[in-house]
Amino acid sequence: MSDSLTLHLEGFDGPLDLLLELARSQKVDVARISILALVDQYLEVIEREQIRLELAADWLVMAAWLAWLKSRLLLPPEEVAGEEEDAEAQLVRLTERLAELEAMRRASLWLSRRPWLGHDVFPRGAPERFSTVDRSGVVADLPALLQAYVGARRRAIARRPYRPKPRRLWTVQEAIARLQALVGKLPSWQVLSRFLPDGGDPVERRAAVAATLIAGLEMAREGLVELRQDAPWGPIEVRGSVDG
Amino acid sequence: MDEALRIAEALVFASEKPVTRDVLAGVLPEGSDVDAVVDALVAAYGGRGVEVVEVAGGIVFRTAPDLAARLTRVIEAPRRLPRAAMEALAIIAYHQPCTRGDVEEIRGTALSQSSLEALLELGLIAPRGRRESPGRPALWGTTETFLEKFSLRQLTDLPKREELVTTETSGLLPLNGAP
Amino acid sequence: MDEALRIAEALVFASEKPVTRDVLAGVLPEGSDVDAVVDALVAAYGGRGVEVVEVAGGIVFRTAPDLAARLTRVIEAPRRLPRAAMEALAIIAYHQPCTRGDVEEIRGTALSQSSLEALLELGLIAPRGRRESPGRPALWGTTETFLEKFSLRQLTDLPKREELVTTETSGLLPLNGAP
Repeated sequence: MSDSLTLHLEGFDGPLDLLLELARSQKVDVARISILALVDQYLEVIEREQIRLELAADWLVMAAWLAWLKSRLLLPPEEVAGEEEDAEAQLVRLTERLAELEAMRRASLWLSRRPWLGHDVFPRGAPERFSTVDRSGVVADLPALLQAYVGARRRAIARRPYRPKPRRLWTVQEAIARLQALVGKLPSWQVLSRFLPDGGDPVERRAAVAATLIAGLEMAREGLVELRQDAPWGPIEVRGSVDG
Repeated sequence: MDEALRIAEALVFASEKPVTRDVLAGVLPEGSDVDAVVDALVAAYGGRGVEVVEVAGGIVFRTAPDLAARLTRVIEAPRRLPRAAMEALAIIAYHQPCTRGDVEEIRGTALSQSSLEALLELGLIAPRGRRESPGRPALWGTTETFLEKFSLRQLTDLPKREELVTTETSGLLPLNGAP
Repeated sequence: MDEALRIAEALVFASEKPVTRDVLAGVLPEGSDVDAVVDALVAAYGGRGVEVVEVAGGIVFRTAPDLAARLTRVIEAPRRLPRAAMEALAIIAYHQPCTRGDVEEIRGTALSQSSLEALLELGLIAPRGRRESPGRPALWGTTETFLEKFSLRQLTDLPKREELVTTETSGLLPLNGAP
């Protein structure tokens, strides 16, 4: 049988593959093959075949190891007393490995002869699903909403360059114009602070107070209004000049 | 069971698309009467859990409609709102009624039409008239659905703006009116 | 046709994946005998173009194996796995969880990346953690899809190792039949 085997190393998946094939050619259980015969066959094949150099390493390592194994097995037991066990153990190990590979190869073949899904048997081509996914809802949790609000505000602030709030400061000229417009219609004494413009923040209000006071003083100097203050820190009152 | 019928049954079962009578004819044994086979198949599945139906140019198996309705489970998979939409919603909730421009002003970035549309589609916001300013932009406010979804009895259940954003922060922002 | 049987037929027929008896029990009317319903379903489809088979822990409809040649005229079959990949798969099935190194040790040769990738791509194997040894190599095992692919009910349907080894050696590898 071995003579009729045409072996091409590249057709084998490594030295173990070849060894298994050679063992099979002995037509016995892998556990009972003759390792000596196996080694001879292997070495013969290696010598006969033209091995591509890049593929050679594995094959040659195996060949060297088998040659060593054979030499140990051929020597009379007493001459290899120290190494005998080693060689025996390795022999057992090789046999086990071949048996395992053989078993796995059978398993592989067994599997490939099963009815394959997609080759021998087919599933439903257009399966139906009985669940419909409702994506119309929305995850609504309040913390997320609030975080979004805070996040948006913070980000916007961080991005915005610092810009002092524009102030609307009441000028003396504006205060004079306002006083002139109003005071003529009010002949009796009025508290000066009533002539302040509406609104504004505290700073703007203080500016308006100052401007209105200066406007009152300026107009009093020109004789357009009269001012009086009954007590220190008391309200300042104003009225149109009796002469004017 | 007749061989042609077995083949037709297997093919219609395994095919991803409806099986046309032409395709069936190519697979059935020589000399089969395709129409008769189809009729036999339809008959074989009459009153069963699945039935044979003719759809767009071919035949397919379909679950019997009464069972399909019974077996169908609706799985709710609510979406998370994208960040931009969530922020827009929060701003509208706090500053309503407000325009898209207001939202952009507050977020400090443009708001895509799709974000606004997503909120509209979900029924979370609704138009609240127009602002009488140039361009008469639409005003937006939140809806009853918004309250329901977020488990709020009323808008005032939302924490106050000042509680969320510090005063110095809000001082920098030209914002009018509290919720 | 009995209502429980119609429901079981509809559910299993519609599904591409095996339906477990537990799932079936959940949809059948109160007090149904699930095993009896499954038996009735298997019997109803005996000898037909499609049949009920037990695979990967559940039941599922498959086309009858004898019709494969006809069906592949119109239904495209994926490529078969190359020998190296098949052997690697068999080794992983029997030695799981095992590393790529284990597979190479048993085959006595390096396992090509493409073989491993083919198995992964088909979903036949999946990572099963790492071995706590130098390099912490990934461990591999077979999947549910593996069971489905080869029409196995469970891993124990694989022939025992002894059955594989003790079979008489010959070039033709006589194999004992399927379970």
